[in-house]
Amino acid sequence: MNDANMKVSICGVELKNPVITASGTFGFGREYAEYYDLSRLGAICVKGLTLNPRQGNRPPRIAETPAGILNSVGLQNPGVKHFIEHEIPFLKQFDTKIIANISGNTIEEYCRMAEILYDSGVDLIEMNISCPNVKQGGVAFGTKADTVYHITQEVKKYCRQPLIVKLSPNVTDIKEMAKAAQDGGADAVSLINTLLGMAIDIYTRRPVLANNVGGLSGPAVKPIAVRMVWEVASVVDIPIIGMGGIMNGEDAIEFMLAGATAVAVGTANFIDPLACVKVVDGIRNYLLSYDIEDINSIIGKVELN
Amino acid sequence: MNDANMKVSICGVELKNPVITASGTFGFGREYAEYYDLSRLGAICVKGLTLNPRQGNRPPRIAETPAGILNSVGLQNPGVKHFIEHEIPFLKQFDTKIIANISGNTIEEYCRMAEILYDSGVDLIEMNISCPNVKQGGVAFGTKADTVYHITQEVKKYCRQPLIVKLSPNVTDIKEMAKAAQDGGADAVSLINTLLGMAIDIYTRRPVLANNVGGLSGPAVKPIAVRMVWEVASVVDIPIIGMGGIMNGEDAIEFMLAGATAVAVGTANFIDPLACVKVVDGIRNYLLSYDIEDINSIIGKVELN
Amino acid sequence: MISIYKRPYLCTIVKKEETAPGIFDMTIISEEITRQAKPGQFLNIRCADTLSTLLRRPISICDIDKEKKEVRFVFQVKGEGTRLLANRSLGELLDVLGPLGTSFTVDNSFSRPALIGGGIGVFPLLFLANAYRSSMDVFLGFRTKEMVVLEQDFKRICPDTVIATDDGSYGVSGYVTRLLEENIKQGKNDIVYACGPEPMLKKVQSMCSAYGIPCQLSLEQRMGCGIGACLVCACKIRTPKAWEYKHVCKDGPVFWGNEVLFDE
Amino acid sequence: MISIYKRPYLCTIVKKEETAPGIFDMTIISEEITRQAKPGQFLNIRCADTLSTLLRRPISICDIDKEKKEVRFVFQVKGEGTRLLANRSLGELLDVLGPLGTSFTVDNSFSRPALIGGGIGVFPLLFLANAYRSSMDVFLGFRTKEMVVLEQDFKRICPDTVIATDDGSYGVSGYVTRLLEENIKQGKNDIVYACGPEPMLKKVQSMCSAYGIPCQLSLEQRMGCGIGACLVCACKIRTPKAWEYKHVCKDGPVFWGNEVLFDE
Ligand SMILES: Cc1cc2nc3c(=O)[nH]c(=O)nc-3n(C[C@H](O)[C@H](O)[C@H](O)COP(=O)(O)OP(=O)(O)OC[C@H]3O[C@@H](n4cnc5c(N)ncnc54)[C@H](O)[C@@H]3O)c2cc1C
Ligand SMILES: Cc1cc2nc3c(=O)[nH]c(=O)nc-3n(C[C@H](O)[C@H](O)[C@H](O)COP(=O)(O)OP(=O)(O)OC[C@H]3O[C@@H](n4cnc5c(N)ncnc54)[C@H](O)[C@@H]3O)c2cc1C
Ligand SMILES: Cc1cc2nc3c(=O)[nH]c(=O)nc-3n(C[C@H](O)[C@H](O)[C@H](O)COP(=O)(O)O)c2cc1C
Ligand SMILES: Cc1cc2nc3c(=O)[nH]c(=O)nc-3n(C[C@H](O)[C@H](O)[C@H](O)COP(=O)(O)O)c2cc1C
Ligand code: FES
Ligand code: FES
Repeated sequence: MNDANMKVSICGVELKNPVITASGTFGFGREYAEYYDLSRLGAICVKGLTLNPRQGNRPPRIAETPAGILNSVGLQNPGVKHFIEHEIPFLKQFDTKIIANISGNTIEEYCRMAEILYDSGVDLIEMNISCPNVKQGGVAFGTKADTVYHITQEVKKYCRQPLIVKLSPNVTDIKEMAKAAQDGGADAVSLINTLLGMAIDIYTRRPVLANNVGGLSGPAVKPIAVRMVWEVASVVDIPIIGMGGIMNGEDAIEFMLAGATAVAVGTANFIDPLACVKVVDGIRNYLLSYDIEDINSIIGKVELN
Repeated sequence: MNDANMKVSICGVELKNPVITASGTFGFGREYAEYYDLSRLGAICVKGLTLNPRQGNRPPRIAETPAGILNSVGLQNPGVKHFIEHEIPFLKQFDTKIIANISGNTIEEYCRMAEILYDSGVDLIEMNISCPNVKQGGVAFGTKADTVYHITQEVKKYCRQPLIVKLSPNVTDIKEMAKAAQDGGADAVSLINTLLGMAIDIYTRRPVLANNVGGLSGPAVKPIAVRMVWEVASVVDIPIIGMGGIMNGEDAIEFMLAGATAVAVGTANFIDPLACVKVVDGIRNYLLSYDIEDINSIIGKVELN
Repeated sequence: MISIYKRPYLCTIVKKEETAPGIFDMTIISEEITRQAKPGQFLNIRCADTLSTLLRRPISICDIDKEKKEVRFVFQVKGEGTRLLANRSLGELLDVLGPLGTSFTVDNSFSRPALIGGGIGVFPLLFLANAYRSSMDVFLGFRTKEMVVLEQDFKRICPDTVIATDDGSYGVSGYVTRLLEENIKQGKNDIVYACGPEPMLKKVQSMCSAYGIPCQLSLEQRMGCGIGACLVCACKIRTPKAWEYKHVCKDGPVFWGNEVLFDE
Repeated sequence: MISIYKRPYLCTIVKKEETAPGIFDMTIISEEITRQAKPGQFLNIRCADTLSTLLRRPISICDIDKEKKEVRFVFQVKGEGTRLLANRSLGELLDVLGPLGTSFTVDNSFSRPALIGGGIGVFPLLFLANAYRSSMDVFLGFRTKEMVVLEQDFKRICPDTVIATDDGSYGVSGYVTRLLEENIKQGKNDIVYACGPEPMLKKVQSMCSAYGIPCQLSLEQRMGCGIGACLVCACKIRTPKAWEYKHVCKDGPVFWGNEVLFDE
């Protein structure tokens, strides 16, 4: 076999390959554009946006943990309007899809942002209802099924683009949240956001993060993320974007077998700025060596024991 | 300083040091007794017991994940009566405390086991309401606050020994579960049990575990466990036994600063059979090098930023 | 109570050679292990001090030299753990737990044992062959010619060692079990020792049972502790009425053929 | 659009020496890095290919040799990452991202710069000292005598380099900031470059502001990506009205003293 079809479709938006940058780990793409042609990506999901600019939390904002990191950036960003004016034109140079990741303190804020993004040219909107690093709202939206349903339904009204709901893993039953998102009208779900964690410096006796707690990501969380993707795949019909600890093509395939239509790569970008394109290449290699003509044929194809 | 006080007390039961073996990782102590004198341990928490013998799940029962492992033993054990007859006499040779870890499919089973253990000579009972590896009951008991309250209240009626409730981390709000346990009459809580996870072999396209999913433990989960211990410490007055990824004395201190009165060491035993005693030594070294006379003086003493 | 405790040993690596593609032949020094080891037992090796491979890896003892205090083992690079092990350098210290598990029953009253191994299953048989003073039959199966290892080692002990390759590129063509069958059909052997992939073990088990010859099988299973405490390495062992889960690391890896129950 | 992309370089380690207890002086080969590097910039180094230390570690460029294509850096073993880096062997390939960040402003129209460094902060100053043709003052502070490093390197460039130790066991006793103060009180320097622990930087900042001398400070912060994308390495930078979070890895590590806002 010479080549395999890598195209996947997320609610009508075709991605040239299933690899997306995970929100908050890729800025607005500018830095990584110095390392490779961003057109090689399936889509770019940008840093989490809020209605108004935010400074984020005090530093230190990162702690290293076994096979993972904790972060407490706290959504530092220049606001959605600045994004539209200054970042979208830059991103539009590349032949890839743009996903705006939005966060709010109130449902109204989310709706307002969806409205503002209406004519912005972004291809998809990812609604982050699961950021553990902001005090008001934030994670709370993502941990109760009725709230997930309600916010999805409201925000959907203002969306021109397909709406992806990003789920929090800090819940008893992720299936319920995914179903609520689907019932509320979500076009896709993405998971997982970070798990709430803490690291204490035993010499200073203080938490390493100025914010005391932060979100855990990286390889450490992969088994939890794969399990959740698999669980969600069993209860929803909408596409799933899987993420959490993906470091290479094999990891991406694991998520796709579990039921993800596309995958996002986050923490890996910090270790290797070329991580995303290496994941693309790794997926292709897997397909070629197993004579799989179309990547879509493996989605959700894990065979249970 | 020449020595430091390492004694801690869990609801009136004095442990010579805060290090306990995590249930299910230490069998009934026989194997590790070939590696060191079990009297060096604060307490031995034995393999999870059920009313009747159980064969457990099909193998493979273990998968390695980044900085962690997934297990799906499924509570293989000879039953509580066999334990009392054949294992307690062995354990009683050692100058340490014995903790019986019990699991059931129904509240009645838990109560029956507490009754059977009444005169058994075990020092503490740990009620596992959080094992993700059994189909009926199991994790379900540990994920709803009212059920936690109810089962604790019932089982407590039959307990002669102090009752430790072992909490599941697979919940939205661990504080609620801990409060429910305390309100139900628990004398202590222990956390965390394993996080539900999955690993897929992308070459066979099957889950690595015959049981498809399993419980994640080891260093990978430590930041989550520390965060949960810290959260629980802020809402309950009863002692906390902290665990999840403890590999050395430093890790143990981290849990104690977060609020744990004692700690349990699980997965580390597999990597180094001497892990528990090394944790004891590591704790002592820390105390000595920082001139801390009494370990109790550091419990919960993390200073927030 | 026990006065001398077991412990993991830190053993210097003194030999390392890639004897076939991805197959490494390694020797470490350990007086304690050579003193205790019996054929069929295994080591549980911490391949590297890293979180990437948390667990130890079970590897059979391939041979020992009591005088030189040398413990030899041979392993195939399969995943990350064995890859890291293969990268270790001479002179480095390897963290080894063992010898662990049950051993093959070495009984010189058997008139002619047959040893049959497939792939990585041939490695522990060398130690067993060395333990027998009697004459014996040795059947070793490999995938293809370039994967053949330890041939000379076995031939020194048993000159008639027969090598088979699945693809016929070396020695006899086909599965080794066929060779064993011819032998036991003719009543040549009164005990069979087998180590290798499960299909091979099943075949040996059923053949030996058909011809009424005792056999010992060395099983494999994913392990946690390696010493019998965590109960993850379960295998089905017959009981008078049905079966129960025993554990490969402590009750095994060597079991009598008639005890073992394979899943379909 | 950009045609030549940046990438992490795999650089051979050609020198490694422990020049003080726990302080390693390492040299790697990289034509690309020597070509691009400016004083004050740093490298983001993958200390080892392991999950135990997932993140890269920021380490300043201490010096470069364009002809030999050598990049030198000096680091103190602090935790697991630097421990693993110190364990790397000559001839091995190191995965290095860089040069990263802003650099010190080298302007030979300054009549006499002062360079002041404390502890691990002295390392990047060597590259800076090398970049100046003018005469200068160099003040280096160390905890104690045995931690003094790079003395000869600095003295080759600036013979009057003054060493101070906190405990007085070598050179001048006390903090280096006192030495700098005497100097600038006398109007000797027209620019100050500082790198070291935060209390030292604060002191330099307030002194320079008091005496109306421009200064550049090299900041430190825990990093994720090292290239400006993850926004974790925040530091407070003054704006006309208040302040905003800029990022040490991209907007820094070198900032003008009057821009930087330290927390109390
Ligand atoms: C008693 C016993 C003796 C063995 N003797 C030898 C020997 O002499 N030479 C040799 O080459 N191999 C031997 N094996 C197999 C060897 O243990 C595995 O090939 C090795 O563990 C693979 O590790 P890895 O990190 O390279 O592979 P990975 O697939 O990355 O390992 C992932 C996990 O699965 C486990 N695992 C994978 N394959 C096996 C397997 N076949 N058996 C048990 N666990 C496995 C690993 O230990 C690890 O925990 C033996 C296995 C057992 C149980
Ligand atoms: C721009 C810059 C330049 C530096 N230059 C040098 C140098 O030339 N020589 C030198 O010895 N050190 C230098 N440091 C400090 C060096 O980065 C840390 O000592 C190192 O990261 C510690 O890693 P570790 O794994 O040994 O320690 P650990 O404490 O185990 O590290 C845990 C985590 O915290 C981070 N961390 C810990 N201390 C620091 C610190 N002081 N600054 C930033 N991150 C930290 C680590 O990078 C890692 O992510 C520099 C730091 C920065 C920001
Ligand atoms: C530094 C950092 C910042 C993040 N910021 C955001 C964000 O703004 N919005 C969001 O939805 N997720 C954010 N995330 C979560 C990631 O998008 C992703 O869900 C998570 O990191 C798991 O993937 P990974 O393990 O590949 O990193 C952030 C993660 C990190 C590490
Ligand atoms: C193989 C294995 C078996 C376990 N069996 C039990 C059990 O029977 N009862 C129980 O309460 N917890 C059980 N656990 C959970 C541990 O007691 C502990 O809560 C968890 O492993 C986290 O600690 P660790 O990271 O130190 O291993 C088991 C864990 C492992 C790894
Ligand atoms: S590996 Fe732990 S019991 Fe066998
Ligand atoms: S480290 Fe990522 S922005 Fe500075």
